[in-house]
Amino acid sequence: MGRICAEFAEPDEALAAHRALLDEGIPSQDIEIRSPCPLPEEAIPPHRSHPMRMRNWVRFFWICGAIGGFALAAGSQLDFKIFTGGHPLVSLPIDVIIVYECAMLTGLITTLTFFFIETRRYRKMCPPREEDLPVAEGHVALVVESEEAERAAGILRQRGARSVATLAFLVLFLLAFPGCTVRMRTQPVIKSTAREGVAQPRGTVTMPGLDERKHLYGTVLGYAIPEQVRELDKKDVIVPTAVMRMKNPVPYSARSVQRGREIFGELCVLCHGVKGKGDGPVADEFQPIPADLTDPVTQQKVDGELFWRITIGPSSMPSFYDRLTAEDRFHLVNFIRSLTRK
Amino acid sequence: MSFKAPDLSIKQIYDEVMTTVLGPRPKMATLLLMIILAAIVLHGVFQFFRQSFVGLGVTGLTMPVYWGIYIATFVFWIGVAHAGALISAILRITGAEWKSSITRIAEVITLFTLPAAASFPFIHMGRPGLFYYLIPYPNNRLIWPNFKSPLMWDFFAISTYFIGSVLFLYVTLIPDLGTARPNMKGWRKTLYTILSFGWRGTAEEWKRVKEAAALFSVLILPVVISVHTIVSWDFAMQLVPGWHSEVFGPYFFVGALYSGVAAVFTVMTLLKWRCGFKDLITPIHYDMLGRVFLALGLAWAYLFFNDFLPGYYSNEPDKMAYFRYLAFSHPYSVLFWLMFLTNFVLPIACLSFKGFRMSTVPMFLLSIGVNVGMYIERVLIVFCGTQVYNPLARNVTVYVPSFTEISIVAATFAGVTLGYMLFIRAFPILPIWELAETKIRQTVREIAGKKVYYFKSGE
Amino acid sequence: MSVKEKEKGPRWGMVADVDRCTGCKACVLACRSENNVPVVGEQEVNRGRILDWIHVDRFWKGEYPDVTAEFIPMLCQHCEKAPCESVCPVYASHHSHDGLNAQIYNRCVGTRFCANNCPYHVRVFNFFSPRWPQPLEQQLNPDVTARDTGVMEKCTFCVQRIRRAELDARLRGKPLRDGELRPACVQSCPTSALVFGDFHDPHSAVSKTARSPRAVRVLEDLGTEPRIVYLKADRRKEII
Amino acid sequence: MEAPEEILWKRIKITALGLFCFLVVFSFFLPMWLARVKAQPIAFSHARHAGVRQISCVFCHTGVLKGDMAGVPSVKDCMQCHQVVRPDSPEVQKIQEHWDKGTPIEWFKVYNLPQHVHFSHRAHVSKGIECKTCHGDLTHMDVVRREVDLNMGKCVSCHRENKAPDDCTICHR
Repeated sequence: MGRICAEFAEPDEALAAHRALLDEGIPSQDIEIRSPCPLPEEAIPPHRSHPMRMRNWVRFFWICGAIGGFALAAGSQLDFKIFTGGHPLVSLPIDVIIVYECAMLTGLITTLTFFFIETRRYRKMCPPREEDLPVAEGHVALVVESEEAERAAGILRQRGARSVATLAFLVLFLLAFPGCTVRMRTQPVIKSTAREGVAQPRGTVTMPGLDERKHLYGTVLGYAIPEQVRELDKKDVIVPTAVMRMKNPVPYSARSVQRGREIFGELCVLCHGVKGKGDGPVADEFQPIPADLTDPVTQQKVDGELFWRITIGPSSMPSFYDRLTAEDRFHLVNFIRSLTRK
Repeated sequence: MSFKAPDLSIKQIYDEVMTTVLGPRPKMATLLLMIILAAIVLHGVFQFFRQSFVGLGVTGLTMPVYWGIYIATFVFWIGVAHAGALISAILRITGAEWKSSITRIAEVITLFTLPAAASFPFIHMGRPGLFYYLIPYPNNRLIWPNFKSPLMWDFFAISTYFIGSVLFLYVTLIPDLGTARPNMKGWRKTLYTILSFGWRGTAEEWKRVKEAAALFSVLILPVVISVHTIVSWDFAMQLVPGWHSEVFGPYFFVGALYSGVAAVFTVMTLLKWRCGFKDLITPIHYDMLGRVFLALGLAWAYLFFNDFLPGYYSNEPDKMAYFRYLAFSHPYSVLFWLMFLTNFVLPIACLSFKGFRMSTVPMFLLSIGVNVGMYIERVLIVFCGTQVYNPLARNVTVYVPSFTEISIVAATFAGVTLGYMLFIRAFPILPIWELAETKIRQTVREIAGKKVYYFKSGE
Repeated sequence: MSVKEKEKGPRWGMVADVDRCTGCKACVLACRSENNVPVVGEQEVNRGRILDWIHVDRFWKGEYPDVTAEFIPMLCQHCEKAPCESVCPVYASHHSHDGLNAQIYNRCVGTRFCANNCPYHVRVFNFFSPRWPQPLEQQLNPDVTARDTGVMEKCTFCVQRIRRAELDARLRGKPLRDGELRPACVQSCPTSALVFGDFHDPHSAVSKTARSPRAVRVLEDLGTEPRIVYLKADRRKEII
Repeated sequence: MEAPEEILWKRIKITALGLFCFLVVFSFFLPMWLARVKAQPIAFSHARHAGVRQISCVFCHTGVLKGDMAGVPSVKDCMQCHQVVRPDSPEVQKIQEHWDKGTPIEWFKVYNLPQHVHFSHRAHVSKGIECKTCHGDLTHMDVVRREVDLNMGKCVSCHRENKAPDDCTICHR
């Protein structure tokens, strides 16, 4: 099997040579014409005739594009139902525009895709070679690939044998959407509303913040200097007489006990245990160990003293003066009473 | 005078077209011009970044005028970009044989002006870094863009048109790249090898490339109409008296074709002078395209009149205020009447003479005049629509573009010119295969002692 | 928006009594401090780039010497069929479920389409990044996003107050009472010219006052169905 | 000796591969690196406190039930217990230092919402949404990782599942 290529300056000469080859009995399938412009089709018998279906594919994908466009427009509007300007959620007159553009875009891309597919259908995906060429300088060439190439070469002027190639199509641009997660976080918004952006006076420690304070989570002290805090954390419990005499302002009731139980569940249970026995999950870390609330020693204390102990925290117990309102602390007192009452 | 293909062999056509690519190194003056253009572009880019970091306050935009020269230039560039579609699609569909010298010139105008146009919405945005919010893709925010917004239609229309016209240009460029590839050296060889996609020029491939070109022509023509209609809808959909007009769609479209053809004339003439396509771009081309030019000019004038008449006739106060502002208020009346002169009076008066149409220099000047006029028209529409007095708006100042805006606009002009200059150096600017095909299909017959040229139908 | 959709929740609205407005601009200041509206400075205001979500328009009536001024507080009208909403490509401007004309700043890309399409000219644009000199940043309302450059903003009917009140009411288990919820401008109006409430509730203060024969809406013939009702004795006058 | 066309093909392949790697780095690893969790100043173990010792979240993050912010415990809150509990451990010594100097501990905030998102812990916790829905199961984490990616899609889909309002103004104001 030999391959030869002959070049001609003018299309007329090439067509004449082509006719001469056919007259000499070389089948038309073996001759390929390479020209720099389309030659009249009736002058050349088909080299290899493959049906051209580009048009039908474009019609098909045009319709697909229209459907896709509608799905995109209507689907996205139904996905996140956002109303604008008094229009219905899916308004056909408006979506028609998107449908139209999508259909056209698909049609255009399909045309190019099938142009490539159809011109390249019978070639391997291999590197382009020197031989995969039309002929230089606008010449017209006849490429003959046949058993009788030698004889054809005799008829034409002899040239070297050549072959074909193509390239892979790079569709990498789809990957070019950079991570959109991060962009939202670093969006330029003034940081003044940020918690950490609010400057803290020197030598102070943070106290419950604005929101907590607003919702009466504790005494409003603002920023506290550590020494003051430490003074409040006195370990010698000297209960003021006023407090000792104080009567429980929250009457003992099921509701009060319930509220106390809630607070107990959040803050106290980890030391004092579910039953108040002083056997919570972290109880063994504290020295002295947490008090058994059901113990008569505790229960005999008056309401005021219990309240005060919760407030300032005796020995190893933390103070809750800023964590609980006075009312909540009395709820707790009621809850402690309920431990033995039932 | 009927059209006659240039009297050249295929080889000669090839040589003449490829002079721009394979010819001698550009002269110092050309290089200097390129450097200056590149400097203007870089300055524009710098100004854009400055604007996006500092804020849009660096522009001259003030309260009632939220859309300024950026949008005006955007509309202008979109209009010029219509040249490609008009010449390649309409003329291809109608089988006008004289198109072959002009098609690619026009398509390349689209190739560069459309990105220039598409960049303006981003430049105009307050937060250009977030442009991806406009792209409809499944995202982790679970929210989509609003398809009810004319800007989304713009996004779809412009991207469709851009993709379509680039593919169109590329498909018709493939055969020429393939033809020229064996003669190339260096980086051009690499480029041509990759882009020509293994083109060989067999009869099969020719059949397909012609089919693809026909399909592209049919598909891109309606897209082109939709593009400028949608751009006009950006204005027409709004409750601004000067903009809320039903005739804006066709008015903008015809205006776009008008400025597009004017741009083709400008580029064509420059190519003829600088690159020496003396045999390929002839006065006949000027005459033929000049007729199209004239028709478009008249159509534009008709639609301009149509926009104005109903408001005037019915004494609609808002519209009348707008037109009075346009035609008689101080900063804009000069521009308005200049536009009237260069867009309507001069072209209609001159183009109806064949002698004028066939002469290069006057046509060149006229085409520049029309483009200036069309630019002014866009500027007037965009500026005056919101600037016109409205008791609810708090008008304080008249909008004047700032230095930043002007330098960014200038950068796109420089960028388009630079891009075109580089394209000419890199690729054949005239379609070799179409010229050769015209030549082959041409038949001569003598009737009554006169040579008559006619063409066998392509398909 | 369908009728069914409308039935669901409250439809917040406002009544502005023009005859009671004295033009003191307390509402402007209250709005400024509630909503972190930046001060742009003298130079920018001279260029027409003033930032305010509510402003008081002044119109002169009569011939000299019998001249009287008429004040009309202008703020976002929260139109039922708002022209600004449809044109936003990213839903930054849209209709919320309770009929507010919402503006989402972080979604806004700054095309300024909505500002062009607003017939009331109440949308304002951040031309520069607002600067808060050192101690002033501490007065910013943490419930409202501070806007950066390139973002459209406008009156939201103090949506942060509405949402917080709704949340409080939900956790409390009792519905919101009429008059319990007031935007900053309404709260600060010394002559009670502004009333805020739920139009959906026929017994609310706004519904009652809106039935007054003096009631009129701005640019009603555009079909935007604004949600702010102005009360004005002389209805034939200039704008309204 | 390779043919020049094959060298070209090879170059194209290498370029494509390089481009691919570049895109992978910029679209995947760069965001990951930017959103990384930095080291905490003190090796506090949630697994120890919330896991083994079963201390409820509310004990330290006091704002959860009452306010929008959950809050990070102050130095004082730590010292309340750690004056007594393991005061000799090196990590507790660090807290002691802060306590003595009166300086706050600069914790690294792991779950950081953007400034334009308004989230109320109170609204969610009172509706019975568990902490681990958004913060992951912290009872097994010595060092807190960002186990749940809090993006808008996560919020929106959860709101839809639980029939909560998905209006934009619920979070963005």
